[in-house]
Amino acid sequence: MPKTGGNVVDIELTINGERTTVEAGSADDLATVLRQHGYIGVKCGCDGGTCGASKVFVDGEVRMACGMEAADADGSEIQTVAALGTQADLHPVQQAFVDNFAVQCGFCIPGMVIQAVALLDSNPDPTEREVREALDDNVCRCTGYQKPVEAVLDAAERMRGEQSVAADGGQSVSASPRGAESTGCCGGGCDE
Amino acid sequence: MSNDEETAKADGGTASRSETAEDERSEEHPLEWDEPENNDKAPDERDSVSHRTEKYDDRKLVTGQAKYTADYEERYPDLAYAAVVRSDIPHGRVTDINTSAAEAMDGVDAVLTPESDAVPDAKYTSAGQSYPEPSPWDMHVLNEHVRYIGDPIAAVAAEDRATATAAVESIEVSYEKYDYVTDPEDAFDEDAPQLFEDGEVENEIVGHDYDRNRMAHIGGELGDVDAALDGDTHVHETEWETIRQSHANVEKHTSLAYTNEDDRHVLITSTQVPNHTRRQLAHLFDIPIRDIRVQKPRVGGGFGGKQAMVIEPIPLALSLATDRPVLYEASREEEFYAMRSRHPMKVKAKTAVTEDGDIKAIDIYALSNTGAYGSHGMTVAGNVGSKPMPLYSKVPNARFEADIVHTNTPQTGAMRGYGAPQGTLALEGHLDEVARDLGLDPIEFRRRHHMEVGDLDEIAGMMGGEGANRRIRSCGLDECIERGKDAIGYDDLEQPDEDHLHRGIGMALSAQGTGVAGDELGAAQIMMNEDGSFHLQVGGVDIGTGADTAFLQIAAEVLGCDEGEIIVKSSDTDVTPFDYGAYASSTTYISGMAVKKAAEDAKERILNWGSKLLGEPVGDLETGDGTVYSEASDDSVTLEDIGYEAAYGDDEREHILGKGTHCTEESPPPFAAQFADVTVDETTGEFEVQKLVVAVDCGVAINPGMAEGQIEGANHMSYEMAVSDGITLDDEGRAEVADFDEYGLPSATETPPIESILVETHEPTGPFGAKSVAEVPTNTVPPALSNAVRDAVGVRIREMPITAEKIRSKLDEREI
Amino acid sequence: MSDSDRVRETSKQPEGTERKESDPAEANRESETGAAREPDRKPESERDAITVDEEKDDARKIVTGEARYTADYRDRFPDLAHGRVVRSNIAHGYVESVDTSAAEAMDGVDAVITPFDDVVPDKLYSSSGQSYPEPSPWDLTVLREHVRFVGDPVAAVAADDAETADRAARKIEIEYRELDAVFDPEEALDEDAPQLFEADDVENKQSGADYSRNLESHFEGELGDVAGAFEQASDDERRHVIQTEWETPYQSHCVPEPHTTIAYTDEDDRHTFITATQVPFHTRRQIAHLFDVPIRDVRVKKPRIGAGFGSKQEMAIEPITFALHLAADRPVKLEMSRQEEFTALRFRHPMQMQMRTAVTDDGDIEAMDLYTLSNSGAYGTHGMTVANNVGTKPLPLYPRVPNVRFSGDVVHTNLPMGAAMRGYGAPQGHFAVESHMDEVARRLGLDPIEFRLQNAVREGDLDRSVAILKDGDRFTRTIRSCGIRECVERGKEAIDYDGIEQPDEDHHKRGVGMALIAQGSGVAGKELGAAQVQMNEDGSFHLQVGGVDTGTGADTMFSQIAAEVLGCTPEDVVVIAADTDLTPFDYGAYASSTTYISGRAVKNAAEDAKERLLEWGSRLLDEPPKALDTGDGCVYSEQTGNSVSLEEIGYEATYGDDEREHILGDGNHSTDESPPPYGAQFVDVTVDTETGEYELNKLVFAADCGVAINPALVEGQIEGGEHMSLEYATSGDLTFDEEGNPEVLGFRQYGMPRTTDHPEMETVLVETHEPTGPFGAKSIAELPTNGVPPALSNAIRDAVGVRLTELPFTAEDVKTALDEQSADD
Amino acid sequence: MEIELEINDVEQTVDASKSDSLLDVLRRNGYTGAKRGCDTGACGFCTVHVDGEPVKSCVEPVTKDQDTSIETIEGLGTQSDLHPVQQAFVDNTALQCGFCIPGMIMRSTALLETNPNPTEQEVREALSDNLCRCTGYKKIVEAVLDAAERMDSDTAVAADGGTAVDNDGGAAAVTECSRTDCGCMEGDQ
Repeated sequence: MPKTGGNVVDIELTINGERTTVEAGSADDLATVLRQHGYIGVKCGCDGGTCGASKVFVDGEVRMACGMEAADADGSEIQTVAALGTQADLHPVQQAFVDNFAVQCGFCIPGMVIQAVALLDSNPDPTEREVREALDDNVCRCTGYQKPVEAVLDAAERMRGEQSVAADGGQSVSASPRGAESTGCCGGGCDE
Repeated sequence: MSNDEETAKADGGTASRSETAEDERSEEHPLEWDEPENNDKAPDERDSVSHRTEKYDDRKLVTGQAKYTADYEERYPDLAYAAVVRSDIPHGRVTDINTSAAEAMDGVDAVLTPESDAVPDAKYTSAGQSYPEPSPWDMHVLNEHVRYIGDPIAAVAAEDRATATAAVESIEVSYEKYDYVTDPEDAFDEDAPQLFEDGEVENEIVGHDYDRNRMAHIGGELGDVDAALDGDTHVHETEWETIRQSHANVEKHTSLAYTNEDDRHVLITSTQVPNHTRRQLAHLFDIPIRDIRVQKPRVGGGFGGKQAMVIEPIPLALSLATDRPVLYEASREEEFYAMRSRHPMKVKAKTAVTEDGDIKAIDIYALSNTGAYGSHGMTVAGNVGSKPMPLYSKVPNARFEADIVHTNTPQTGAMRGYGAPQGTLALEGHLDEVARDLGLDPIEFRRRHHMEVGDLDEIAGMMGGEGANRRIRSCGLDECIERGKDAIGYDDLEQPDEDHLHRGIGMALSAQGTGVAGDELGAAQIMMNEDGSFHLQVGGVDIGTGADTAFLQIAAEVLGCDEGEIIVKSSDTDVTPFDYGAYASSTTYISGMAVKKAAEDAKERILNWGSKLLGEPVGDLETGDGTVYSEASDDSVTLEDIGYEAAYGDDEREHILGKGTHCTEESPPPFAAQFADVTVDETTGEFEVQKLVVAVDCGVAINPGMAEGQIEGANHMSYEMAVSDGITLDDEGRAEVADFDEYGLPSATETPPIESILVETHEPTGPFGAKSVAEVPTNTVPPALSNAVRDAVGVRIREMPITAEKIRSKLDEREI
Repeated sequence: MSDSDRVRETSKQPEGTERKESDPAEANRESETGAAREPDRKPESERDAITVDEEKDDARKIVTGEARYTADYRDRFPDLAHGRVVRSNIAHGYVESVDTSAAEAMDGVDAVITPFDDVVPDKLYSSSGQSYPEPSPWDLTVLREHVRFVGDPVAAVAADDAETADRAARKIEIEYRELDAVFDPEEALDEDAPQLFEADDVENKQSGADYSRNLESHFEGELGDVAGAFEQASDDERRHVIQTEWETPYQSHCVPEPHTTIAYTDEDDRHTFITATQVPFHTRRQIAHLFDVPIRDVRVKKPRIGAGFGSKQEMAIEPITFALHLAADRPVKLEMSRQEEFTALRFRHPMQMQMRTAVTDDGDIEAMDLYTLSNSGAYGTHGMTVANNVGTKPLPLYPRVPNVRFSGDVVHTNLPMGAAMRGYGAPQGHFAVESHMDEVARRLGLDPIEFRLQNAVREGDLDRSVAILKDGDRFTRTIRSCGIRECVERGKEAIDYDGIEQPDEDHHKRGVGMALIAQGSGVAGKELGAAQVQMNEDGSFHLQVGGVDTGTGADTMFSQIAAEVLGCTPEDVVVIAADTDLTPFDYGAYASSTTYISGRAVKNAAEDAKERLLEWGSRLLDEPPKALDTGDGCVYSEQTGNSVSLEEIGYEATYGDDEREHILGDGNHSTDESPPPYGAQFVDVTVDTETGEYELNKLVFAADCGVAINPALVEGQIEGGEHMSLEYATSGDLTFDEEGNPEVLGFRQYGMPRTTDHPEMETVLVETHEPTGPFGAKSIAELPTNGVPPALSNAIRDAVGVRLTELPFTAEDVKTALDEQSADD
Repeated sequence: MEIELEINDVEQTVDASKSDSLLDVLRRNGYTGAKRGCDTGACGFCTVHVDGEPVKSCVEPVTKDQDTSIETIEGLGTQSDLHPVQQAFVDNTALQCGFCIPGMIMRSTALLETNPNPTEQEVREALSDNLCRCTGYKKIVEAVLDAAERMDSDTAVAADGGTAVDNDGGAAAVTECSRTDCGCMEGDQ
């Protein structure tokens, strides 16, 4: 049951490939609505489109969901971080973030991952500068951006299939606490 | 440390270096630590520690499945949402709160004011420190006497966020306005508006003088500083100023409070200190400690901002009033004006140095602006001296004093570095200036004085009493400097081709502590499952640093199993043993050692069972590779076999358990050498930092990947202190920053590349040789960058942030 | 010589077992049995938290409806799916095909599973919920291709709501190839009978198994020379050989809360079960085995549960729920219907028993021979061990009998599964033994009570019959506490044994019957409990214990034991129990082990923490720890009268200036001991000789359970146990048609006694001190389940002279017996 | 379809299908105090009051309950302020697993409403449709008789929800009984 303000409107969305009609307050932002429907990977770090933690794909474009009215997304196709990989079968960008220790508190990471995926989609071989520019409106308070930038560059290499790391999923990392899922870097995502 | 002891020190506590006392101190602080053999492992003997083990929650984090406090929303169908009415005047008394419109609104469940029964009227401090807190009890949950723009006055719970916000907006507050003061120097004046009446505050702190808005005065001296200053020496004096920095946690302060069917008052909350929060809430609400449960889920960054119990009392009061779960998630705007920030300070540094470059005395004074309330005021100011000054433990005479003053400005509190950044700026900027004045190499000048292994650090004890003296048993400063120089290219710096561009390198050293000496406690329990896996329960708090993973590695190293065989459960006061919490860089050192002890306790039982099954004496056995094996016979038995035998065997059975608790008087310093490479445009004053290098000695890094992450993140925060305005205030003390857009948090493009270097030493008092790492790299960029600018264009910026305008105006001054 | 020395001498340790010397827990226990010092033994005046009617810690949430049972967690799972099981409607056969297409096509159906799906394990396992390796055959699969009774699960559905799940389940079509079935255990033993299992259909086979004869297990044991004793008796007219036969029916547990499980996988990848179980840790192990996941990745949480009585020792529905969860990829709740409870879950094993004794004219029993034929139903869970208890629980009432034999066969039929049920074979065994003893006395003209007391157990006796089926003497036990004579005396008084008046009407005859009862306290040598105690800075404690409260009040009892040791109030002990991620290990709530084993682990953990309390007390009071004790929320000195509160110690230990410590305690308990609690059941009955109808006037149960930690809860256990025993004697039975279809589908057809069916009940607690138990406690929960059938049989015999031997006793049975009696006359 | 009814004095509109029982609807809406034991009206665990009458909600089609007033166990007392019947169950240790208790208490309050001073036999008869597997009914019957005493003889006890009760099983509450012939002191022995 939505916890919303304003008039309730029905919004048609395709979220991570699943068509659904959601109830939302007319004034609700998209992040609130997605979170109410269980897509908690969409984080709210500010109150309106400045920190980047709520980034999702809306019809293929990266948008900060908290800075967008849900009603404006009517009819669109949304992809959240949940659509990328699973814990046992990470997207190569996610895998690279894990392997490069680019994650500390992790609150900004879903938005960061979405932005990185978008970048590598349009620019599979970015320079460090281009990575930094792409992540410029993603606020991170833990990492100093050093390892996230390295992770995105690493992911780019993996996805281009240029490095042996891509094949064995992060050679420098010892056995993961969850076992050996990290072998096989991207569960097929490499081909994208 | 208790406040009484602190009082003694304030009354002119001095110490002297008498040779006769040295022997006694050596006994008290032996160089040779009675270290268990298994604590010191050569790198090739380490199976788990100092490996780059994957952070155990990373997969959840990158897939968005990790749950932070607000993500528990869906579990509570009848959840109500909180919002808070805050003072919009800097100083005054609330004369009336008109809540009728709010109460009449549909969907409003409760409106609380300072008068409401559900709102405690006890005084408290939000500090989140140990008991009794070294912070004054000067706060109320909701306030009639408001002291800054942001003081909470009333709170609302409603069916949804929008209604809660609308209800808050409908509440009309009338005030009697008082005079206010926002500048700390003005506030110190006897005629300044007074924030607290004498006697109004409980648990007062040493040196308080509320007539002059002083919440505390502290000081300590080693040797005779005045005599040294009067002697035949060069006396330098410099003054430095630091910004009001925001923690800017990406996850806002968020708490969810409810009472479950077992009558347990539960808080799921984004906190660094579950056990202190439990105790403070019990005090405030007059509920037995045993009836409160504080659970820390994933936390989106703390940095000290969540050491304070900033918001928890409000959702708890609302939950008690409405009899339903209540979620309070601060707004980003509130984060900037109503939560906590780093104390802005003015710090004076004075030294007496001989012609030859021997430092005879260091004298530091800090004036700290604690804002409207006093939490962490005294202790943060103490660290301005007690963290950086011990770097130069060979200096015979040292003095530190500080005044901590209230103003009608937002509240300050604990923040990563905890006074050390302010002190490090002053001292490391000052020494650089002295070296350059005397024509000495700034690095060599420091090398002559800095700490070494074997030193008895009496400066740390200068304020804490002799008990706080410490023996230095690990120190990698030299190597930090060397490797830092290499990495930054110190000796082959090339100047840019353009004449108006000048390149320079600045350096700064830093030391921190590892936990609060003599005021920490961590505990852990381990249970073995029959398949040879383990459950680890530990009070220690992972706020995103990877502490849980470090615990797993430490336990795995002892138990001889893979980290994946251990399930960690941490930071839940109903389940996990006690812990002081994640502050003062204590987690690896204190909680990690408790984990190690618990694991060793369990290992003793495991070896016992191994002995029974292998028929060999315990002394011949060791754990490793998921087995107990005999070095004598090469036989082995798996942990799984032992688990099944212990649980289901025919003879006696036992659930293999281990427990460990750790406290210590030790707090060994980790060290850092920071380098900044800057290019300054002398025509505009604009500058660009090409690179930051920071080399850190944190003992043995339990997980180098995570340690690097700590260093880089801290350096980023430190860089912000050097180049950003922080939270600026208007004349009334109103924060001019309401969102990230307006706050100068350096973005990915604005942040220079940061190279982190780990210099391994072995600290015998730490788990497997570890010291802390999280804070020390927060301290160093402001002085290093100030020094680099000085190196590049010869001007000195002492007031943070360093800006093009300031450089330009200094350059202009110089030309005139 | 101390008691412990004596014990060891008389119990003759087998060669080479140095075990007791190397076992600190044992050594500790034995030193405590020493006469000189028994810290466990507290006179009533010194007890603070034990033997007090402490309010049950969940009572308030139960009466306000706030207590959460498994199904009440539904609101925590917005996407919860509801499960439904499709069960065999034939008694024996093979599933040829399962057509799920119609079900799968329905809106709102999330998953349909059959034995042919990958997600459904095809491993063999036992659902028994016993320790490892289970003393039960692995003969089950989660869903079954080979169905062996009407009710065997074949397929399952998960859907968005229960109604959809129901409709979908009905749309699943199953084709069978039917096989011949057998329903009578004696016929099943025939070589030509339909065979339920091929030998390789079963792993972990039990002793004496012969599946070609449907024999799951055969066992026998003997003390002395039984054949010789009977031979001697048959040749001697001063000696008598008396043989009797007895028969018992299926009994349903009638658990108030049907079996219910929620299975989900949380964001930490932990496979989590919120489930109504008596055995969280065994369930975790069994699930891990079955689904091939590491034990460490499985979490089993027991919320409040609506009683178990043994049926929730079984991992009956958890695997299906988990398979549905894996298939549907969302949380799934599976909740049994009452009909499934009565037809497809678990029951008390029906049995036929023969009892033979050789007795002298003077009433000395010289030999006993007991045989049982147990109908295990379609599968073998608990088959052997329940049948074992038919002898090993009641025979130790008479440990002085020199020649004893006990044997049994456990047989499969195409009927529902026998399993663990409160009493666990002892109700059947007591019916045979205690009715037999009564019959012997009456035939010999002896007073039935005096005859039994003449032969009955006494403190100090060496009991070998409890271990009659075991090799060696390890489990031979010395009886260290025995209040059986006081139970009889006070029971007689309460029932007014000597003052019974006959009714005025001639056709109404009144009689009193008695039965002696014994049980155990845990499975000797096969138990483990563990606990941890954490002190909070305000002097309160958190207690983490694996022990399982199934509604009995065990959590309350734990807090009382901990409080007694720590010197605080039970309210100051916050109990967290039975969650495999949080609490230490425990074998679970069965075999009457919780107070004795888990309670003792709690005591050990509390004592471990107390040692630290005294150390801190010593520091603060400046007196040696041994001068100190805990009490009234303090550590106090008996010498100086000084004291320091636990709160002060808590704050000092946590925040003090010198060294600090989180005061923790841990404790483990395992033992070879299983001391019997004793009881005497009395029944006062009036029989109408014209109709055979009878009315129970009063039940009296006198119990020796050692020291009752919480007398009110103990009385509750006794009254509830008698209720179940009353049902067994008078009204409970399952019947089946000739094709094995169940005829009892719900409470309406099943004779569970209601308020109005219950006679007056009086409970007498006889305190003894059991030195091996926590504060002298033994078990109580099962003991009173055993007494009413023999006591009622004896009472009817007393009233009208006829002997009823088949449970339950109906008016027709009495009438028929009376008619036969008058025909004989 | 939508059904309007009053649950514990709060007017509500609930979604329901024609086949839903009252119990289905109550539990789905968070009133989980009423338990599901048989779905055939045979065990009494789901007993609630509909317009003051005890009803087995598992066999009550919710469509029958349009515009009725329902009272469930949640509508009686709270843990810190129990209804006297609840208090009597607690004080008499009249519960073990507790699954039957909400139904048992709702049935008992209905009884005491119509018959404030029942005999033991009347209590037994009133509860004869409510099964219990743990207690043998003895302490339950005693609890209801005790509650009757409390509610009937001394309103002070009823009014304050039995706060005077101490740990010893509730005997203290009846010490306020002023009658000499009621036999309430027997529980004390």
